[in-house]
Amino acid sequence: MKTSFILSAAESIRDAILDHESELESLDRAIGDGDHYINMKRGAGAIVELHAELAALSADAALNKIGLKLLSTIGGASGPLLASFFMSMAKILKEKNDDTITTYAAAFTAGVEAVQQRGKAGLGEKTMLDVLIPVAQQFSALAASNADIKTTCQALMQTAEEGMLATKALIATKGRAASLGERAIGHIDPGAKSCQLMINAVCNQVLASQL
Amino acid sequence: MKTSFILSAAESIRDAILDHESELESLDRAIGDGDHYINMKRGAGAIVELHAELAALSADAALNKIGLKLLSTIGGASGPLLASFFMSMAKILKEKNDDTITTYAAAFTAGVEAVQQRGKAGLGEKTMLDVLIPVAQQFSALAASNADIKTTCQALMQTAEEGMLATKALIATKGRAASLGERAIGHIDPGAKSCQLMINAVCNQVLASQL
Amino acid sequence: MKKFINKVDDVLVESLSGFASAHHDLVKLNLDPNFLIRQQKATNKVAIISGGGSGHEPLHTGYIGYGMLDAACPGHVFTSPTPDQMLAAAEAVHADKGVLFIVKNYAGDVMNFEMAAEMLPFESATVLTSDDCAVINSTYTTGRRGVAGTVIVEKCVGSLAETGADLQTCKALGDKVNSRTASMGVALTSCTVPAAGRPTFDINDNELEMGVGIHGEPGRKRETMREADTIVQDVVNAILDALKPTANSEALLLINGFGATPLMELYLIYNTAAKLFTEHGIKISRSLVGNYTTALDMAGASITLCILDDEIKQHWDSPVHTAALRWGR
Amino acid sequence: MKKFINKVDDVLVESLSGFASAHHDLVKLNLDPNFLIRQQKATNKVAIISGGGSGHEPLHTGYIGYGMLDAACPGHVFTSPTPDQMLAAAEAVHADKGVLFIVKNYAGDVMNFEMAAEMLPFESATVLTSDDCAVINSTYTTGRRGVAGTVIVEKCVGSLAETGADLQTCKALGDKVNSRTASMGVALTSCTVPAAGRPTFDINDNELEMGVGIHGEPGRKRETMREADTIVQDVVNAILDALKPTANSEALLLINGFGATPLMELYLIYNTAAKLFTEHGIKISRSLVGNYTTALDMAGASITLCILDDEIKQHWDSPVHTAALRWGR
Ligand SMILES: Nc1ncnc2c1ncn2[C@@H]1O[C@H](COP(=O)(O)OP(=O)(O)O)[C@@H](O)[C@H]1O
Ligand SMILES: Nc1ncnc2c1ncn2[C@@H]1O[C@H](COP(=O)(O)OP(=O)(O)O)[C@@H](O)[C@H]1O
Ligand SMILES: [Mg+2]
Ligand SMILES: [Mg+2]
Ligand SMILES: [Mg+2]
Ligand SMILES: [Mg+2]
Repeated sequence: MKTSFILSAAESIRDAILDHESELESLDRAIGDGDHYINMKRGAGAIVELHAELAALSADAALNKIGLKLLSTIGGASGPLLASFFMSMAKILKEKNDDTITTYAAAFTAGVEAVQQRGKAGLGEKTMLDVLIPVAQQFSALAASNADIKTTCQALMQTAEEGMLATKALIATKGRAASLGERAIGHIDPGAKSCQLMINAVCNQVLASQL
Repeated sequence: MKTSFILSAAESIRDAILDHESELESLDRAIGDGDHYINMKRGAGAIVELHAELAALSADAALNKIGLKLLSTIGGASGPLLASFFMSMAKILKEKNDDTITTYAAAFTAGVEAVQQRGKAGLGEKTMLDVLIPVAQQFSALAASNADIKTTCQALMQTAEEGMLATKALIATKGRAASLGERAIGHIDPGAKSCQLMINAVCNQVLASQL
Repeated sequence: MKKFINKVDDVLVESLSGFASAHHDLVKLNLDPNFLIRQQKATNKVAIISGGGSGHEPLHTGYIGYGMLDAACPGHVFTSPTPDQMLAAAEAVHADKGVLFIVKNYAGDVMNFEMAAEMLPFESATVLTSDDCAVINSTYTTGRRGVAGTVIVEKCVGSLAETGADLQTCKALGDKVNSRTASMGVALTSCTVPAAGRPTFDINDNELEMGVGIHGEPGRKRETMREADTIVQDVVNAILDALKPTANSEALLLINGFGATPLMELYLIYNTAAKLFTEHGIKISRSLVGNYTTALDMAGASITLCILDDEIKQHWDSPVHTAALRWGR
Repeated sequence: MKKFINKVDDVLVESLSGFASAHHDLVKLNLDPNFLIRQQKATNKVAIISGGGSGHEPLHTGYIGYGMLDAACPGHVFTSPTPDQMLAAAEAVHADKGVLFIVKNYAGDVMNFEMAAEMLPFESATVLTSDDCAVINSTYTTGRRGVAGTVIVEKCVGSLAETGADLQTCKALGDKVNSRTASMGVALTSCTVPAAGRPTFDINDNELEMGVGIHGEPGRKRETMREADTIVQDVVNAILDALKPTANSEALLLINGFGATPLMELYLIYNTAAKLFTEHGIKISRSLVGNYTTALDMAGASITLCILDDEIKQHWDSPVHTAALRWGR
């Protein structure tokens, strides 16, 4: 993975977050405390501002730095979770030190596992994991079957969207919405939405660079 | 003066106050603190509740008791002023101990003077005195010229109304509205309005008993 | 109107009862006439009594106790108490050194306390507080209103009284503190008097009321809402105008919330106000930030500056033990 | 949104700066990472550190000082602080007896403090507060939220730490106080997060939110507005359900305002709540009424009951000297 790709992906993510201000804000207002958009904007903005510093680093070091920066910038529930995701991903990339889809899938999966560990949550608890876990599984499967990049990206975006939409019907059992019981039903989880947006942004970035 | 007259006048006054709730309330909201109606209602209600006790007293003792009751019931600026009015009126009635219009006019005038003393205010300061002073003057003049009761009552009601309306154009220099400067212009003084209502109620009571 | 109340007519007594019950170690409540006194009657001192309309809590009930008030007489919401309350309270707390009334300068309060003083069977004096510089004092008005600066007067006079100082000395200190204190308030929303059931004034989402009174009385003018710094700047200027402090003055800065303004905003105001006064050569050496003289549920705040001298400083710093102000014991 | 603020992004730092400046005798502020510590570093004691999203003032910064916290880490409004803040604060205040974190039970706070604890180069323990009984604790949730009861935990643990007690003893007391404490809140209006610029939730003029969270999270249910007594009755019942106190229990009753509710109403709530608990055989022997754990400018209040024992009583009564809680010195 090239660091330059990470840098432009960071910008796409930031733009995607900014583009969905009102949606993210109202989702967290409905079943949380209304700050998820602000948190994500603060985090994404901080990463884009790191541009010069990151550009000088290897991809894995850049991802690790991104994780650390998110850790000290976002706060809330999403901060340590996303930080754990990027730092774990960086670790695998560094260990494997190659440029294969299999490695990327393994790194993504390691990131998702770190989120699970940190948040002590799994599938179906109405969190970002309802997007991340299915995407990680599919990513690994597609990588194992040598699917082409375009197919992979499109499939992952689709899965992310499905996972995000699926949170609507769930009761939350982790995070702030867990105190709502039945009242959480009918609302998409804000963290799931922002993860879907980020996956979308990165996949579209990949697709664009394939043209 | 018969105590029974005082008792029914008290009821008429209470009714007149209750009938003008929204007007009194909004006048004091505009240039005061919004409690004048509540104060007057509390005071008038307390007097009506004293019915049995007052009925056993002479007219002057009843008026004095009314003053004392208002003093401990109304509070605010209007409380001590109206209390002073009734207590001074009672004093003159007791001294003169007769039933002439001249005595009533003198008693009323003494009441108004007590209000002036207590409030250290005079004509044109945008207070209840803008009703009370002209009414007292006219009452004395009409009594001196032996005007009949009907003429007297009608004239006093007219003067009270004019005095009340005249406060609209004034800057306040006493009471809570004194801090408003020019901003008080255009609003009738709440205390002037409630005095006009009381004078009206009593005069109508007299007129009705003349029929 | 949404409030935690039952019947509108019971609000005052239920609230006073809750106060007396929560602070039964400090105060005793008498109902009808309504007044509160210290749990332990003080002896050999001037009795300090304050009072006024309710709705400004913790003023005055929250300041009953060692080092401050001996008694407080709460009127109905925003309505001066009546003389029978002051008389009964004075009867309960006077200790043969006379009674000092601390009264905020409003026609109603002045007249009711005046009548009480006239009827009182023992010596009394009155300190009238008039720190609200929103009202430009001129010959044709009744003078400034008493607002949050009253707390400073009550604290200092209360402290002096504990030393056994006589009535006139206590009054003199109160008058001095008052003359060295100026306040001005800003409202972002109106308050709602429970018995009225609707806001006292209408105000738009983009407006503020500069110089508002603590009963929701209109102020200097209705202005457009803007950044806190420029609002604070205007209030600070009005206070400087009123006090004309000499350079190197030392001062107490009080940022007072009107009831619905969060501490976060009050401290932000403090930050700006302290900077501006400091730029003006004033040394802010004492501070107080919080809800000390409120206007029911009004969103807004006032700034009060009191120019200190050694005597005032000593009496501000001395121990106090009341429900709302406590230090040193 | 009408607030006393300048740029939305500067609210926190300007407010913290005002706080530090108003209380410079008590606290020192560090910016970037943001944390506050006592002006005088304490020695030979467990360092007590708390923190959480801002907007609950005076929680936690207002509780820094003798007998309570050594440091506080304020996050952005309603957003947990980040591990670098806790690490820097711990570095500044630890005194070789370990660090005790007092953390309100929210996923974000738990995870950020957890990561800090993992990175910390010295011994630490954590007390998770979870007094909000609006959230019915069941196997499928992350458990109750920490709300106003946190103040009682901080006061008692802070007192114990001053005696030189060790880390595990301090943690044990914190856990005990938490387990004997239950709270529930009611909102009449929503709060408005400055950066969001609009109310977190919509609520009608005839509605209340029963069991609301201190960040404006929805509660047990949306109900029709009604008389205070019946609202208080429901909250008291929920607390009794949660704590199931034995008859003759002695308790501390805390009526906490959310920021925009006047003291007059809080004392009225106290009056009713104290009566109801007393009818239930509980002896209310300690009380606290005021804004202690707020939710910005939310109109509303919470009721907290803490079942006392001799140890808790002793540590509640011991001297404390902070910006928001002070007695005995
Ligand atoms: N334990 C957890 N595991 C995974 N995701 C979680 C967990 N707790 C919360 N989240 C995610 O975090 C999101 C909320 O993030 P954010 O609003 O930034 O933080 P906070 O809830 O602290 O205000 C939720 O929508 C959810 O997706
Ligand atoms: N010094 C005074 N002399 C005569 N009348 C006065 C004086 N001060 C106030 N008033 C009258 O009292 C009225 C206000 O009464 P009220 O609202 O009951 O009391 P408050 O002003 O204390 O709230 C004013 O409208 C005015 O007519
Ligand atoms: Mg959130
Ligand atoms: Mg009035
Ligand atoms: Mg009034
Ligand atoms: Mg949050």
